[in-house]
Amino acid sequence: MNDILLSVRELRAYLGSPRGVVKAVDDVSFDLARGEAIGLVGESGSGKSVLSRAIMGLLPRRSETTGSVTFEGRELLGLPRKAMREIWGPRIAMVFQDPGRSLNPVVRTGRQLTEGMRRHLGVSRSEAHARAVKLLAEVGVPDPERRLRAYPHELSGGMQQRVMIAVALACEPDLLIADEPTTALDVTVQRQILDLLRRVQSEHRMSMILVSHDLSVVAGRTDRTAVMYAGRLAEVGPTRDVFRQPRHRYTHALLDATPTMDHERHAKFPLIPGALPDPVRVPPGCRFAARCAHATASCSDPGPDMRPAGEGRSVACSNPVTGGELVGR
Amino acid sequence: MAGNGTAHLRGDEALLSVRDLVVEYATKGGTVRAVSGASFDVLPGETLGIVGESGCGKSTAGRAVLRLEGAVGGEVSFGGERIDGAGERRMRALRRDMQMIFQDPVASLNPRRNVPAIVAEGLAISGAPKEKQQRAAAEILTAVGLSPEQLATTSPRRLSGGQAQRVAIARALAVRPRLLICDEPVSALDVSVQAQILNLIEDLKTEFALTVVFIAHDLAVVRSMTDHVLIMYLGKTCEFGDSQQVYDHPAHPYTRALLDSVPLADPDHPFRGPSLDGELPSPLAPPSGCRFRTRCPLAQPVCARTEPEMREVRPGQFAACHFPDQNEEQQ
Amino acid sequence: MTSTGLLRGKAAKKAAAKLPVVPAAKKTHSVLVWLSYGWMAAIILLAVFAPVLHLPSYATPIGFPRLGPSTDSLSMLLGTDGTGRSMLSRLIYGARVSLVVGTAACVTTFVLGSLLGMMAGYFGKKLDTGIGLLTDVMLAFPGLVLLLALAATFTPSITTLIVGMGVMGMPQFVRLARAQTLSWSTRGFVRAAKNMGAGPWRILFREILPNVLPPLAAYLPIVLAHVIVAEGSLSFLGLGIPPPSPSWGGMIYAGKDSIADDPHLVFVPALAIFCTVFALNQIGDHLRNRFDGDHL
Amino acid sequence: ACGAGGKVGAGGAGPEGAPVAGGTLKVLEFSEPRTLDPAALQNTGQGTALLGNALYGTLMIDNQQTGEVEYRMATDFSSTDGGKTFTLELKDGLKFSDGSTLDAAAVKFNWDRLKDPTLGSDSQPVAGLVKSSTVVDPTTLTVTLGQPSPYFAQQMLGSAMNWIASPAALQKGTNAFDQNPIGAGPFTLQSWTRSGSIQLVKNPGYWDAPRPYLDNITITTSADAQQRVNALTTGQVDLGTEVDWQAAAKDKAAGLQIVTRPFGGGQFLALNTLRAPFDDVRARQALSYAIDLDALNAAVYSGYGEVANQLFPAGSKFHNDVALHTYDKAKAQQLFDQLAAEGKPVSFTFTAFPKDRAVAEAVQAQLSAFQNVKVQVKSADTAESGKIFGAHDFDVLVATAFFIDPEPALYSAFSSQSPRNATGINDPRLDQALLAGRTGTSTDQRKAAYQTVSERLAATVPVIFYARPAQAAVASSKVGGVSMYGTGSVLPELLWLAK
Amino acid sequence: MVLVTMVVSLLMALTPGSVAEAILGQNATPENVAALNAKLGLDKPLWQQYLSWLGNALHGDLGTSPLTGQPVSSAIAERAPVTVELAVLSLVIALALALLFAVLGATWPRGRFDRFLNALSSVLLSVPAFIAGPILVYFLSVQTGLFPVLGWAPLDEGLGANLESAFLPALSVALVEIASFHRLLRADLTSTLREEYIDAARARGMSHAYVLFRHALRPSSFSLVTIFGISLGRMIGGTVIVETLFALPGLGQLIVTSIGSRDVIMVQGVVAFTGVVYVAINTVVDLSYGLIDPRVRRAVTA
Ligand SMILES: Nc1ncnc2c1ncn2[C@@H]1O[C@H](COP(=O)(O)OP(=O)(O)OP(=O)(O)O)[C@@H](O)[C@H]1O
Ligand SMILES: Nc1ncnc2c1ncn2[C@@H]1O[C@H](COP(=O)(O)OP(=O)(O)OP(=O)(O)O)[C@@H](O)[C@H]1O
Ligand SMILES: [Mg+2]
Ligand SMILES: [Mg+2]
Repeated sequence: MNDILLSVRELRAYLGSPRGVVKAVDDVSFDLARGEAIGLVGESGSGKSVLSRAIMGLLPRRSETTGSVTFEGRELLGLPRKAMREIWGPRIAMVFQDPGRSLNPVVRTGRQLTEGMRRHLGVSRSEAHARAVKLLAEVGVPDPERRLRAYPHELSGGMQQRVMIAVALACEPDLLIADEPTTALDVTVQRQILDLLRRVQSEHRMSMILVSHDLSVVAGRTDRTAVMYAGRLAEVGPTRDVFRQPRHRYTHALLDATPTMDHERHAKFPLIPGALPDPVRVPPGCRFAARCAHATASCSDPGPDMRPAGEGRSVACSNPVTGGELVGR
Repeated sequence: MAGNGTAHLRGDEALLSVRDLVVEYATKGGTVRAVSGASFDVLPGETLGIVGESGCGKSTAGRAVLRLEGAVGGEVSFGGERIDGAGERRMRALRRDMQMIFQDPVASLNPRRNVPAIVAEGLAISGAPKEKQQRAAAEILTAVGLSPEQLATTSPRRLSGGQAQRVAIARALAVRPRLLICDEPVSALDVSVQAQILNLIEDLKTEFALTVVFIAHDLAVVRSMTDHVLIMYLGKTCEFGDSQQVYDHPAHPYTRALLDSVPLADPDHPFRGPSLDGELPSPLAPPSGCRFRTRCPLAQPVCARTEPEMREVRPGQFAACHFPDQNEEQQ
Repeated sequence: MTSTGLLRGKAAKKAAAKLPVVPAAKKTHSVLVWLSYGWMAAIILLAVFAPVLHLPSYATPIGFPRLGPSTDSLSMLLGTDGTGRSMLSRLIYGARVSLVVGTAACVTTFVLGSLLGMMAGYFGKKLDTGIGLLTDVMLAFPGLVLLLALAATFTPSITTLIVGMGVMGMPQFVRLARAQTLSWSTRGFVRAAKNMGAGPWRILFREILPNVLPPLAAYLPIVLAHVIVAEGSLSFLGLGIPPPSPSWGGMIYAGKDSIADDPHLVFVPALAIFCTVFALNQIGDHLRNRFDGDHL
Repeated sequence: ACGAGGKVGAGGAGPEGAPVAGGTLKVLEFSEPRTLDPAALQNTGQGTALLGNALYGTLMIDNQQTGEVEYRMATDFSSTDGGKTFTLELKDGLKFSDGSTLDAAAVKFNWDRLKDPTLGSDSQPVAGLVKSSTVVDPTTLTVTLGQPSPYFAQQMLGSAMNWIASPAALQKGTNAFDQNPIGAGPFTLQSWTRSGSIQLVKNPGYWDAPRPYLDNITITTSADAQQRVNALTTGQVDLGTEVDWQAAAKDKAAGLQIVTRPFGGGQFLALNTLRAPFDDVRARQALSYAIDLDALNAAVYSGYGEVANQLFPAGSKFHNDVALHTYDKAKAQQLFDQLAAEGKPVSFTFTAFPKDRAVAEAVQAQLSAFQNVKVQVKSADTAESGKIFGAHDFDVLVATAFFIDPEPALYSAFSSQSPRNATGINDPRLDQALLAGRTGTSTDQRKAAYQTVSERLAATVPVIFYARPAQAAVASSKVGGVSMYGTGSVLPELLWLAK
Repeated sequence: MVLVTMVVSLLMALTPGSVAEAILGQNATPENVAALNAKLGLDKPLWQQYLSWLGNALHGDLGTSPLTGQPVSSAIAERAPVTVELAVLSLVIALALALLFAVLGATWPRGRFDRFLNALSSVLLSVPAFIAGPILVYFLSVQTGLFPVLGWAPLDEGLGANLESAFLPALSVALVEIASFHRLLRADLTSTLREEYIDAARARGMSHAYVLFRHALRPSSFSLVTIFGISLGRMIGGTVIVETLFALPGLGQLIVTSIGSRDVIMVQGVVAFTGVVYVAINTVVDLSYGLIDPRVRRAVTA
């Protein structure tokens, strides 16, 4: 199914802030096929949210984007708001990080769930209601009739996130962008939501961008994984390959630093020294160079390009990890 | 599960001992029993982990020990001294021995004061001279890996999460406590920063001869940071024991379910076991008997009637469950 | 499944790559801000140095009443008022009264109101109920009666005006401060301070106060404007500052019947009030941005 | 039907032709009565004269032009013994609006009642002149005065004594009376919303048919000068009383009719002669010299006021040339300095009731140009008048004494025997002249007496007259029959509206 | 409430002058004043007067004004509708305009229009009602004759006439309120528009107006409702200046004239009445928090 749904090319999204221009997303390119799930991982502040919002076209007022985002062959960047409103909902939908904050506390869940349907599908009130009941049942909300009349605060966090997913699914979008959908939730609920997302994604033959800072979340739920660092993609590839054989030094270090169940008691955790570069003044070349043990002069000047590295894989690293170094894992 | 009992307490040598602690909050919907009869103790020099889902009362228990939350019942002893009834004055002195790092590091720093002032607050309250305060603040900031000069004029709002957490640790250590309660010290942080902070806590623990209570919900972190672990559910204790033993052979179905839900960074084995159904019941109306029974795959009628007590299932491992062995068998 | 070759080398595209240009933050208001500082500085300086400015007395007529503004002489610059006194001189001397009354009443309101509100918010329980009752009583109480009583018992003067208006504005601040304190006192750092062994007063003043003050201070320009204007309304009831001392509010009031015939009697002081209010707002916004800017 | 009105003068004219019946007249008054009790109504233009006339009618009036007494409900009120006793004769068959009879007993009841000081009636000093009265028959009442006063008829018709209310209604208590006031006037009360409006309807049983011409009168109240002008000029009301010169000038400019009478006396600054600094005549003179009445007029009335420099206006039969006031800055300063040198500096408080604030401020402004004189302005409420008037607790305040016939206004204001002598002036020659003016039986006698009064006032300066009163009725050109008696008391039964 | 009236009577006692003097006017010699006081029962000690008033007031009898002889309760009943209508009308006007301003401003925040509106509200803030009133009268009545200059047309003269007579006074009061309403609402609205749920609603493809009115407005109206309540309470106490200017038979005029003539009984009655109204308004405001935000509702009902 080599059917490209979304294609992002050299996308740059710069935001104005009191301290200067934040280069939150800087030259990002990737493709997403129909029915495919891609995981977007990276540390906090690496630009995952800005990237998702740039694709949506929901960036803050003082911002500018260049490059291109084509959805089904149609350029989304620069599309007027009016046209975007036809895409938001029935074509692309988004699930936000914190369900508590992305549901309007003063509007009943029923209305929030049905307003999109009524606008985009033009269905009647009662039909929208019926569909909403079905949707809630599908995302595993018990007693949907009652929940539709409830206000968001009357639901638990997990239920809220299920409702948010139902809202996103309401108009049967082709692409679902889930920005850290489980970060605010408990492990047990996170597990449920992740299972749910994967299920609806494959059942509806939807494409999905699953954003998370937790590598483990992405690992079992996506077909491909993109690792992001300081506004750039470090590496893109099939999930299995990226986790089994990380090529980029950053991916490697990140996997290393992730605590595992079999870590020895009271032993030191492997570190990534240093911190993310200041997004206002990003260094030239590879942005990870300053924290990388394997950096060379060429990393900063001219710096690595995104290069294909095997089947469906590309890496932007001058000194990529080779197979033999992966013993520790 | 979720039962009570004190069988797992280890007697007099404990530095901190908590018995049948009950904490309630009056809320709009009624009274929430955030902690209802939990007991635990910490031996000097050890690290005790407290694990559980959000809202199970971990933070509340930690705060109640420090008397930052009025406990409704139970006994708290520190170094052999009963402190649940201690006067305000005695408590102020005791607080210098028991310090807490709060869940949200950024929120626990006053945005309108500068970092050195925040760190020196404890000394300032005890009336130390200005000069000494400054020196001590600088020292301790260096110890947690921050540069005192650079931070001298910085408002906490401009700190990154990791820096804020370091400042919070520095503030707690500035008064040289014996016991440090860390409430989810890394849950707001990125993996790379998380590792730095965890290593720092390990280092400081040795350097300052600390006894640590480590509250977290990240099971992987708890396993490697702690000696003993206490699993909580809806304000009650479920399981207690050596952390590695508990992880390897969970006796309580809840412990098991928790471990099964942890996502693994493995594309082929995303989880260790099956998913746990249902959600945390409302703390306003907890289920009768064993509080976990509504989600427990092993639940029997007896679970709804009788609340299980903590009992030893294996040497040094205690669980509050009517069928701990079945759990084991299933595995 | 995907699209390998599509990701072309960056070098090849580098020359063509168009970088987004984020428009610089609008600075347009900075001119206004400086004008505002200038205006306030001018008003305060003029008010302070009024006696050495060789202005005609604000109490003595210099010409025919209700002459329009003219450029003939400095003292006639803004014309004459209803009794033939120099508007310019009255405006400048009026600034003294208006600013002194305004600031002092604001400060009184602010200090007392915030203090009570913070205590109510922090200590809660009985104290809160008590202070709540007090503010309700004050809100329900006709301020007019209070002012009348004050004016009648002590003869109207700047002090009674300040006390009266200060007390009348208090309930609002009590409420605001209480709400702010309630929200701040559940913050982590308050708990942390408690954990450090800090007593309630220390927490109130060291931890909560610095956070409660800025949002409250943002209301000050509005309150100041209200006070300056209200002082004029009081002239309506004979409670204003006694003549011949001028005040802006009083001047507006005195000229109110001549709006159609001699508009300058009203518009000159009204403009002064407006400029001051506007300037104070701008300055308030500016200061807030400056100190909290990095927080946004 | 227009009198002289100072610089404002007479305005446009009313409609031509004979009166037409019907219509609702909208009237704007200056102030609202406390209650409808005639005792609480003031029979002046500034007061609530129109309302009193409408509800209670008039016993008699004085001719707007000649000043002669004309009888209305009374047929005669004269004295044969030089003003010691008077006999009131009433028309036959006068009926109150509830059908009861208006007889001599009712008149006696009303007049006796007015003497009660606790009623707070403005007319109490006039009513107090009556020592006793006797009902001779249902239409005859004899009245004995405490002191002969040949011109008592002119005095009483300008007071509430001219209004007779039903004794039975009055006895029911204020609240009941206010809801249903019973008089024998041309109109009766329909409704009264306090501070809102008073609705009057034609009294079908009015004795002087076919009057009144109007079906209804609506009275509203506003004390705001500019708003009164606005309401009149926009035609929202048809008739208003005006007490402010500047407002009257604006009305005139808008082409409205201005009806007034040639009043004597006027507004003055009353100087308290009972205490320092104005117990010293030089201080009073200094103040008088210091004040520029034209400037005061310019400040207070925008120059539209009529300055009162003589006690009687040019056309009055009592007119004399004595100047009450001379403006002389140098003399004023000299006196101020002299007094200061003696350790009696002229430093005083101007007690200003709300309506007088502009005057007070203007005086203060003028005096600020002098050395050795200090003025403070203090606001006062009418509720403090007991202390202020009763206990003479003031230095300077604004008061008025204006009249068509100088009796009793001048006596009441300046005689040492009068309880209403605010300034406390006690000058035997002035007293004597005032008494002569009161008891004099011929115009010449009286004119001579008032010449002396003028001279004494100029010499002793208890008050500084600064302007004639603005007591005008202002009406749109549709309103016919605007005429007044007494001190600006408009007669509602004569009013009519052109179609 | 008791406290309020007590303080009022105390303060009134402190002020010089008395109702007797007001009635007597220039006849107010000490003997006459004493005689009248005796007649009116005002010669008793203050606390006795107050207690007997209070006792009657608790039984619903607010007494009778010694000045006008009118029962206080009927005086209030006569005036209150005017003031209430005026207050409500002016607040509705202020609210509508402030809403318009804030919504327009929040649609293009920091834009030219927003800044213009901010400046405008600064202007309004510095224009007191006693100036706004005459200016409005000049343009809307004298020049164009659209509205009456003064006076009050009660409802029984027809709604049209009634609203016409109430409009100008209401507008003059509203102008100042607009400024504070606008400021509050704008601030709250801009912060609400930054909330994630607004983005979430936009991401569902809902139109700007829909998002603004359906999603943003309600959560932004907390401070507004509070201030609204306070303003309403304050206005019920009397819109003195406007009532005087436009000659409206409202409570404000009543209390001012009563204070001016030291009619303590009337003042106490009015104050007690406005106090009760104030408490009622507060209750309604508290209840309306629940309407605005269901999260609060539980607290109210539980
Ligand atoms: N509205 C904004 N204005 C200015 N800078 C912003 C804004 N939003 C985000 N940024 C900056 O853009 C960069 C990328 O932020 P982004 O939110 O995309 O990170 P993220 O990867 O989603 O992090 P997290 O895991 O914390 O959600 C950060 O440096 C952030 O500070
Ligand atoms: N201040 C409070 N008022 C009312 N209820 C509270 C308060 N703080 C906590 N609770 C309730 O008490 C229970 C336990 O809360 P606590 O914060 O101790 O949980 P926790 O285990 O620390 O959760 P988390 O992992 O989210 O930090 C929860 O149900 C919570 O809703
Ligand atoms: Mg994000
Ligand atoms: Mg917690």
